[in-house]
Amino acid sequence: MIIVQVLQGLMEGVFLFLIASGLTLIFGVSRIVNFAHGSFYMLGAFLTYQIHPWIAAGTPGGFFTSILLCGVLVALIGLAFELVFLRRVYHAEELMQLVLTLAAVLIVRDLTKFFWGLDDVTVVLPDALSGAVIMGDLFLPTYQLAMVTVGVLVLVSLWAVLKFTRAGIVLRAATDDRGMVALLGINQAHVFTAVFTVGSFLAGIAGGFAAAFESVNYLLDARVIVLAFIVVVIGGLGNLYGALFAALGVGVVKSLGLLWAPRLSMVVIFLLMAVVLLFRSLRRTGE
Amino acid sequence: MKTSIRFGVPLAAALLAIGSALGPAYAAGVKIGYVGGISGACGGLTHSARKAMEIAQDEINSAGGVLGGPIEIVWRDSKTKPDEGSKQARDLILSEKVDLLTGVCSSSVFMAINPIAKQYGVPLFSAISGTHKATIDFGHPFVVQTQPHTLMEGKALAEYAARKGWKNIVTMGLDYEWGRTTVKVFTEELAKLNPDAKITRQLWPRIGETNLTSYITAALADEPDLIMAVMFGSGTNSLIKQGKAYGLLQRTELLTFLSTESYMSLGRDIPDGVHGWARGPFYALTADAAREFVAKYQAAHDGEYPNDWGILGYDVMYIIAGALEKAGSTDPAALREALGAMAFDTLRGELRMRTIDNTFNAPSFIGVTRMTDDYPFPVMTDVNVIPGDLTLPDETTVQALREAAKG
Amino acid sequence: MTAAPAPGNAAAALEVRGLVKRFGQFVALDGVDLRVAPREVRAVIGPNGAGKTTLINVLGGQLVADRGTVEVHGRRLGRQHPHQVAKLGVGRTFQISSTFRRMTVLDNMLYAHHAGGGRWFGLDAARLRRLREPAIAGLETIGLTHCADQVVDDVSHGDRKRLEFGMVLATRPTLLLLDEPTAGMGLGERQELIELVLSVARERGLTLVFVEHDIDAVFRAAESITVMALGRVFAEGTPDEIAGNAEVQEIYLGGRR
Amino acid sequence: MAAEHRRGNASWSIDWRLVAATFVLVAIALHLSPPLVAFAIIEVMIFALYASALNLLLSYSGMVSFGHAVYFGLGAYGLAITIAKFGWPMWAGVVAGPLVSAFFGLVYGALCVQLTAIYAAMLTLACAEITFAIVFQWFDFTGGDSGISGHVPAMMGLSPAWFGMVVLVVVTICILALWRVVHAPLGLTIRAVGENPVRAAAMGHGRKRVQLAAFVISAFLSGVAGTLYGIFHGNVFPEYVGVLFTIDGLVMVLLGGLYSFGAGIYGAIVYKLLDNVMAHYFEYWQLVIGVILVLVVLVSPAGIAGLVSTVAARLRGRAG
Repeated sequence: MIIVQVLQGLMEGVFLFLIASGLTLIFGVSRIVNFAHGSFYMLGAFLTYQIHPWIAAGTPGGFFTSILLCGVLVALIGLAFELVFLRRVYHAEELMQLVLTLAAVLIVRDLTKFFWGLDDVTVVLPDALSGAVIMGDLFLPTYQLAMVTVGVLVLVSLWAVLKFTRAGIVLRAATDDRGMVALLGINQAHVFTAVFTVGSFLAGIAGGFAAAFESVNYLLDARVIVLAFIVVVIGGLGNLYGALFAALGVGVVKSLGLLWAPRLSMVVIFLLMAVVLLFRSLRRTGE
Repeated sequence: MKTSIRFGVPLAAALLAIGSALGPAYAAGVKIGYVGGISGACGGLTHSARKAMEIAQDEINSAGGVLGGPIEIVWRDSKTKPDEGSKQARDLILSEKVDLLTGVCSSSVFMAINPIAKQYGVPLFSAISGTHKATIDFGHPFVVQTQPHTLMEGKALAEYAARKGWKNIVTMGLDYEWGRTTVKVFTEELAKLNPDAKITRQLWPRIGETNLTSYITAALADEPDLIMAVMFGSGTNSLIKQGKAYGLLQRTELLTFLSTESYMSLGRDIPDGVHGWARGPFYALTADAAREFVAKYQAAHDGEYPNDWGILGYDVMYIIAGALEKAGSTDPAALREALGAMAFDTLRGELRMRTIDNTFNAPSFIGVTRMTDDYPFPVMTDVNVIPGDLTLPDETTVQALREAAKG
Repeated sequence: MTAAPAPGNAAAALEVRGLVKRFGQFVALDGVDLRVAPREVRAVIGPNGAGKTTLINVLGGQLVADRGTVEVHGRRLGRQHPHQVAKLGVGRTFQISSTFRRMTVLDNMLYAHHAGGGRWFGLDAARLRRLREPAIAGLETIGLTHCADQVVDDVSHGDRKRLEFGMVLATRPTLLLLDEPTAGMGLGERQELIELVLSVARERGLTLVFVEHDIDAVFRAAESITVMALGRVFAEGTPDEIAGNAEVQEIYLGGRR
Repeated sequence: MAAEHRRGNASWSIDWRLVAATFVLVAIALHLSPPLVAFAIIEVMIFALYASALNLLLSYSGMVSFGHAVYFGLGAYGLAITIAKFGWPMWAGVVAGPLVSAFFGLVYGALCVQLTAIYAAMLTLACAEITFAIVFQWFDFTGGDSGISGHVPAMMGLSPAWFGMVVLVVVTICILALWRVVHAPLGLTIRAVGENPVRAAAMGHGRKRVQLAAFVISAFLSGVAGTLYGIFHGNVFPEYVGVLFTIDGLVMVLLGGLYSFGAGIYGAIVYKLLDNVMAHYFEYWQLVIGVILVLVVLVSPAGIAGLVSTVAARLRGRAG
C-alpha cells in the first residue's frame, strides 16, 4: 500500500513539476515573480475545453494536438504580455512587476468568467486514454502515464536545451549572472522574452492536461499559483532541478500524509516551505 | 502646511459622491430580501434558484399575491462572501425594510446572516444552505430551514447504507464543516442501524483539492464495500473522472452528493451505477405540481432544467406565501405560529415544520445513476426518498447541541 | 557611542593580521597584514582583482573573513554585522555611491545625523526638527546646499559621491574607509573632492584608508601607500618609497613615472 | 510622487485644518447617507487603515507581505475568541484583537526579517497559509469554516451612521498615529533601511530590528482594522485571514501609488468604490481594476496619489 501511495505521489509530483517548471524558469532568468502563471494555466485549461471538440474529437491524437495548440496559444498571449507590458518594467523596481502580473491575474480571471461562466467544465477523455495499465494490485492510469511522459519529456528537453545549445548556455549565464549575458554580446531582452514565452507555454499545456483530469472553474488560478510557489520555493527559486525534487517531494508528502495525518498535510508542506526558506538564509549568512 | 494630508479632501468628496447614489425605496405588499451567491463560488448553483423563485413570484402575484398585495423580491448578491452577505442583509432590513429574508447558499454566508436576522428580528428562510448550526446550535425563533440539513442528511445516508447492507466503508469527507459533520453523523447512525458495518478508513481531502488520485488509491487499498464521499461540485467531478481509470466503480460502490448541476456539467462522464444523494432532483419528483413547474421553467429558459436549488427556491416561495396567508400579517411571531401549525404542499410533497428548531421534515433523495433516454445527462433511478420525519434529530440532541454551543 | 581614540594610546587605529577571504575556489584575500596609525592618511592601490574592495568590505563588516583578525582602536572585530562595526566608529563609502535615492538630499543628511545619534527608535518628531540645523551645516561642509531639496535620483553623480561622504561624516566616525571616492568623476571634481576629504580628515583628526585608482590623487594625498596584488600586501611605504620601488613600478605603475 | 519627501521635513507636520475638514465631511456624509452607502463609507475607512498599514511595509520598510490578511483577520478572531470562548467582556475583546495581531506580527515578522526581498515575501506567504489552515481546521477553537458569529451585535447595535462615527474616530486616530510614526525618527530609520539597507547598516542601523518594528506596527494597525471589521459585521470567518483579503490590500496600495503616505487611503477609496458601486452594474469590475493597474504602471507609477499631487501642484501653480 505504501508503495502504491508513493508511486501515486510521484506521478502527482511530475505533474506539479510541469505546473511549476515555467514559473521557476522565468524567475531564474529574469527575476520576475510571475503571479499570472496560474492564470496562464487556467487559460490553457479553458482553451483546451473550448477547442478540443473541433480537432478530431474523441481521438488521442486530436486530444493531444488540441492541448499542444492551446499551449502555443497561451505562449502567444504570454509573448504579447511580455513584449507590450512586462518588458517596460524589467529595470523598474520589483514592485512594478508585481503590479503588472497582479493586474494580469485580475484581468484573466474576469475574462474567464465572462467567456466560460462560473460553472465547472471538464474535457471528456478519449476512450483510449481513460483506461489503466494493471499490474497486480497496481493501477497505472493511462492518462496519468501520459502526463508523466510529458513531464519527463519537458524535463529532458529543458535539460538538453540548457546543456547543449547556445541558447541554453545563454540561459544558464542569465540565471547565474545577468550581466554575463550582456558581456556575451547577446541581447538580454530577447532572452527574457523567449523564456517568458516558454514558461507561458508550459503553464498552458499543464492547464490543458488538467482540463481532462479534473473539473476546472475560474477559481483555479489562485489554487495553482500557490501550489506552484510551494514547489518553486522548496526547490530553490529559479532552480529547475530543485523544482523537480520539490515537486516529487510534495507529491509524496501529500499521498503518504493522507494516510497518517490526513488533516495536516498542507500545514506540513507549508512548514517545509518555511523551514527551507529559513535554512537557506542561515546557510547563506553562514558563508 | 496646506498640502500635508492632501488625501483628505478627495476622500470626503468621493464619499459624498456615493452618498447621493442610492436611496431607500418604499413599496406596499410583502417585501422579501434575497441574499445569495449570485456571483462567487455559489454563482454556478444559485442562478437556477433565482429563476425558479421568479416563476413562483409571478404565479403567486398573478393569483392575487399575499396579504392583499404582490410579493416583491429584492435581489442582493452576497458574492458568496460572509461579510458581503451580512452587509447586504442589514441593508435589506434597514433601508429596504424587507419583511423577511431568504437565499443564502454557502454555510458561512448563512452563519453570517443568521445573527443579523436574530438581532433585527427579521425571519430568515434558508433555501440553499444546509448547515444545521444556524437552526440548531445557534438557532433562534426567526430562522427557518426548509431543506434537509447536515444532521438529517447524514442520518439519511446511514439509513440508505444500512438498507444496502454495506459493511466495510471508507469515508472521504471534504475537510470542512459539512464534510466533517456528515461523516460524523453517518458513522454514529450507521453504528446504530447496522452494528456489523465498520469504517475502515477516514480520508479528508482539502476543499478545492482536485487531484484525488492518491485518495482513490488509499481508499481502494482497503477493498471497501463502499466509498462514502461527502464532496460536491468539482471535488465529486474529479473523483468520478479520476476514479474511472482505477476501476473504482468495478471494485467498490460509491456514494456521493450529486445535485442536478453536477449531472449537467459532467454529462456522460458520470458512469452508470454511482449512488448519489440530492436535495431536490426534479426528475424524481412525483407531484403534478413538480411536472408543471419543470415544464414552465423549461419553457421560460430555453429548455434548461432546474437544478436542486431551483426546486428548493420554488418551494421556499410557496412556504413563505402560505405561512403569510395563514398568519394574516408579516408579524414574525404570527408567522412562526402559522408555520408550525400547517402542512405545505411543495414540489417535494407535503411538508411540515416543527417549532423546536424551525426545521422542515424535508426528504433526502438517494438513488443510482443511469443514463436514460429521457434527459441529455444521467439521472438517478431507483430513488429512495428518505422522509425527514425519519431523520430529524430528537429534541434531546437539539438541546444538547444548543447547550454545547453556549459553552 | 563612537569610540574616540584616547590620546597617547599606543594602539593603532587599524590593525589587520593574516586576513584571508575566499569565494569558492577564488582567494580574494590571502593573508593581509595592515597597520594604520591614528590620523594617518593611507591609500590602498593595486591592479583590478587585487582584493582592495574585498578588504574594505571585510573591514566594514559587509563580508566576514575566513581567517585573521581586525582590530579597530585596539578593539577586536569578530563577526560583527555592518551596523555594529559602524558603531565602533568605522565609517565607509562604497565604490558605487550608496545613498537614499528616493529621498531628498537634505533628508539624506538629516537621516545621517539621526543615525549619528546612535538611536534608531524614537517617536519624537521634534528631534528631527532639531537635527535640521546640523544637517544644513553638513550640506554646507560638502557644498551641496544648492540642491538640498532635490531628490537624490535627480542630482549629478559627483554630487551623490559628495553626499555619501558627507553622510558618513555625520555619523562622526574615527576611521574612514573610502572605496574609490572619485570613481567616475571628472578631473576637476575629483581634485575638489580629494581636497575636501583631506581637509575634513585633518580638521577632525580622522584616520583615513582609501582605495583609489587615480594614481596622481594617491601620490598627492596619501601619507603612506599600501600596494596590493593577488590578495596580498605587495609593498608598503611612503609615496616616495613606493615610487622608488622598482617591482611596484614594474607590475603596477608600469612606467608612469 | 512622494511629495512629502521632496520638501524635506517642512511638510512633516499635520495639517489639522485639513484633518478636521475631512473628519467633518465624512461625519456629515455618514449621517446623510442611506445604510448601504454608510456601509460603503465604513468599509472604505476600515480598508484605508488596513491598506495604510500594509503600505508602511511596501512603501517604507522595503518589505512585501503576501499574507497580510493574517494580521487583519486575527484582529477579528482575537475579538471573537476572547468574547465567545473565554467569556471576556466586549471592551477586553476589543483590546485583545489588535494585540493578537501584533503578537503574530512579532513572531512571524521575526522569522521573515531573517530573509530579504522575494524570499521574505514567500515566507510571509507560508506563514499566512499555515495560519489559514489552522484557523480553518481548528473547529473547537476558531469555529472552522463556519466561523464565529453573534458574539457581538453587528455594529455594536448602533445605527450605521453612529457606528460609522466610531470607525471614523478610531481610523483617524490610527492614521494620524501612523503619520507620526512615519515622520518621526523611527519612520526615517524605517524608510532608510527600507530603501538602502546596506547604506543604513554602514550608518549603524541594522536592518532586522528596524524592519521587525515596522512589521509589528503594521500588524497592529491591520489588527485594529480587522477588529473594527469584526465588530462591523458581528462575525469572523477564515476568509478574513485568507488570500483574497491579502490581494485586496496589495491591490489597494499599488493602485493608490507606492512611496506616498496616502497610497492606502486613495487605493481603498477607488477599490471599494468600484466594488460597491460598479459591481452592481458591471459584474467584471475586477477587470477594470486590472486595467487601471496596467495604466498605473505605464502612465503613472506613483498611482492615484501621484496623479492627485500632480493635479494639486498644477492647481496651486495656477492659483499662485
